[in-house]
Amino acid sequence: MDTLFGITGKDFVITAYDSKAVASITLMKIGEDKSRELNPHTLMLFSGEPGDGVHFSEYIERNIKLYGIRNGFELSPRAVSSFARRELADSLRSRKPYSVNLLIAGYDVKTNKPALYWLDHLASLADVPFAAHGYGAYYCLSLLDRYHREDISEEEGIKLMQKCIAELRSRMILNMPDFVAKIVNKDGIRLVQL
Amino acid sequence: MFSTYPGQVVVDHPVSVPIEHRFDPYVDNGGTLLSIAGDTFCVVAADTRQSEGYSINSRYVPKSVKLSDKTVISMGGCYADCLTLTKKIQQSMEWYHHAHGKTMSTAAVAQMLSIMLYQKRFFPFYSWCILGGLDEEGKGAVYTYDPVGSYERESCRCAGSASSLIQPFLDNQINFKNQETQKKNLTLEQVVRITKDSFTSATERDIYTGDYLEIFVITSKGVDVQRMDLKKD
Amino acid sequence: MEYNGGAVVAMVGKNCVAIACDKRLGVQAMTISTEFKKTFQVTPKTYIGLPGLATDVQTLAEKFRFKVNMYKLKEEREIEPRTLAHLVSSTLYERRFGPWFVEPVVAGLDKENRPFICSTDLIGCINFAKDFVVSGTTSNQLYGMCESLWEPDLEPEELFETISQSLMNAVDRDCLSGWGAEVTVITPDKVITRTLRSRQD
Amino acid sequence: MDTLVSKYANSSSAASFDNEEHIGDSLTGWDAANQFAIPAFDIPMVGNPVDFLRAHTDASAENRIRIQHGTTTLAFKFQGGIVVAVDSRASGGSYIASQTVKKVIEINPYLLGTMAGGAADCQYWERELGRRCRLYELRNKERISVAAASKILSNMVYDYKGMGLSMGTMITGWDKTGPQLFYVDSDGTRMRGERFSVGSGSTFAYGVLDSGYDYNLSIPDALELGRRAIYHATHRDAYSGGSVNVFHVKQTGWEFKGNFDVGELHWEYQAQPKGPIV
Repeated sequence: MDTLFGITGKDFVITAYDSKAVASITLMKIGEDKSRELNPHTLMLFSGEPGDGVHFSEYIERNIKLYGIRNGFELSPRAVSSFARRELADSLRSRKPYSVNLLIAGYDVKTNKPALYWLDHLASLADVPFAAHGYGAYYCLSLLDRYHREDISEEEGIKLMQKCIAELRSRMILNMPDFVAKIVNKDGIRLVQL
Repeated sequence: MFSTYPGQVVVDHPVSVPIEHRFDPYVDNGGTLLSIAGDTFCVVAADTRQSEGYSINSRYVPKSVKLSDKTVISMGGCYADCLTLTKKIQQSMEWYHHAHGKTMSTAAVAQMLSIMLYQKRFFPFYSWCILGGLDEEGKGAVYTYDPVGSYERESCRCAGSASSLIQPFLDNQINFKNQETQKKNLTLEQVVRITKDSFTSATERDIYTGDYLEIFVITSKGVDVQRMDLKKD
Repeated sequence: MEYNGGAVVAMVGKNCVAIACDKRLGVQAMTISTEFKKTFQVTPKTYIGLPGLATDVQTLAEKFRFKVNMYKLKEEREIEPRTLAHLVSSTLYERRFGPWFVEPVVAGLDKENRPFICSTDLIGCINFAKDFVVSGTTSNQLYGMCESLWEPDLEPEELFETISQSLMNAVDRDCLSGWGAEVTVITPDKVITRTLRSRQD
Repeated sequence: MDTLVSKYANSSSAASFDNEEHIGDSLTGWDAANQFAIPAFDIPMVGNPVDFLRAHTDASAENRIRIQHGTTTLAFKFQGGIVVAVDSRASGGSYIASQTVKKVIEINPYLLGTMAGGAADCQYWERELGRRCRLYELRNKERISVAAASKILSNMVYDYKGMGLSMGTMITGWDKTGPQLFYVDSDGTRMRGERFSVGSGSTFAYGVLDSGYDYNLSIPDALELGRRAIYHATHRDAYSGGSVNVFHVKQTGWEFKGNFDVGELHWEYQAQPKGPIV
């Protein structure tokens, strides 16, 4: 089961995902990208049913990009999350629902605020200061409750993320290989070394 | 009936068991009971309706039994199990009396009941028990049980079919939960009034509760019983 | 209903109504958010409460907002609470064989400022009430509390106290609801919304 | 100890009970030690009693016997002994049956047991353990070791494996060898350890516990870590809550360090600064 993390700070969101691609009991690959850039300031992380994540997030990505091209401005993270939620909710009651858990991390360039949205496979949307998907949530949400503040700096955010991953490595029975971390802030999306 | 001890689960001769389709020895006879401990008294109350599914077997079947001048037991759930259990308690208390020349204290009955319930861990009594009484110091004591004998001393507790309706009200009125006022000791009159209020309210919404309310008041003077009408619909 | 948890209650007072909800969003045992509100303003004097499966809560909130806006454009007036109740009912019944997992509560004042409350089940059977309605995972506890604390002709402040005590003590006996509450009291001249500080476990 | 060993090493043969009988005879009259030496349980007269119990405690049963569940408990060793912290909620389904359960069972002044899983199972067997530990003391004129006590518990419940008992407990205490901590459950697992958390909220407690743990913590810091870990678990886990009970196990025995209502604790912690992310 994949693990996703997202933590908001003063003026950024830091996200991380484990880069494992698994088929049945076999580890197929390390270094799989489980995120998509929806627009310059919005990043989507996905986990869940293999295949569904990629297809759903790319479908959302193309539609958000199309909106940007047509209208000449980008959708806010809030609008993106609302659109993604509705698409997922409609698919839930279709013949073949997507089974994906999502985190949408963004930076709203109009209000200059970071935003993080948690979406589960039933399309329940929650606006949260930090979030996790997968078994990792069971170990790290309490840890984040303990140490997270609204005004943490990027440096502290990276430290907090490292703390979460260290906890997973020490407690989860599954092998936890490399995590990939990305930060979203006013300058856009960038990879960071943990 | 055969018993086991560690390492021996099966009797040494084969047991012939008739072909069984489904052994379901339980029925829920409904009803609600509660007990509240005060400073120098204890109140045990229960409605007297006995029902099975949507029909009422009887409008007056008391759920509470006086065990001694200091102890009252109240039980809900499967009435047959409750009867058996009450008898077992009474019998053990009598033996205790003969063996030791004194009446069993409330705390001792409480511990005994826990063991009796646990004795049937693999074939539980389908019963919710609340034991109310006075402790050695004369203070009110309420002991509550789950069907297999885990028990706890509390200040008030409601069990049975309308327990989820009454319990939050007791938290609020007896333990002053979510209130600014500090917890204070209530008088007997206040406790009896709250008891009556909770049952009249519960009777409105729970079909298994109603007919009559029987309130046992345990004080140092002994056990006093009051009856009150509840709705009969 | 049990998947995400949640509770909603509405009460009638003297020329006023109140509606309250808890704020938990959980995934079974795990609490995800404590800022998940389940009551929504529909018109200046009507609220709808939607406890149930969180995804359907959000979808229906959007759907009702759309339908009410269309109604307003077409009729050039605000929707009456009673009309809204029937709109809710027929919307739910449309999905008779694949229902939305939500049990809505409607509370509001009509055009003569008469209080109106009702609840429906998940396929739209309306239950009109003159005193109070409850819904969600905490309904038993709420029935007990409301039945004991509610009385006729409560003034707005008294109504606020009654509904708050009912909700807080009820959710304190339910694992799946709580983590804060929001209470809205609707009177003819104003709507007061307050957030309650309650147990966080 | 020999009597116990012989009894439990070979309890299925009738001969092993002779020792017990003998002790009983040497005393005058009624002897509780003898009378209750072998717990006996009623078994339903059906082909498969295990299935019977399962059918009636299952969530789908018509007349369901709800056995209380749900918990967060933890215990860890540090330089000053052992900290034990637990929540106090008992839930049957999603209904909160009690917010004031005592989940630390005081076996004797030197031994503590925690309670997770079936409340009755833990209470009964740890009480039985307390009785046996007392008998051991009387027979051997010295206190039982934590290792032996936990082994007795483990052996007792292992006899009933597969019959539906549910117990996850930590046995802690201070004996000749110093502070000791054991995890014992109804599957028969028994292990010595440094740091355990058991129950539905245990993962949340581990998160806080692991990140703040250090063997050299001072006593107040260690007690605070235990309390804090339980509080965070009650916040995130629906089936844990009520209040936090904290105990400290020292050379002189255990000491109760207080009961803290989570309802107030939350706002206390909210008002405090969170401290640095180390």
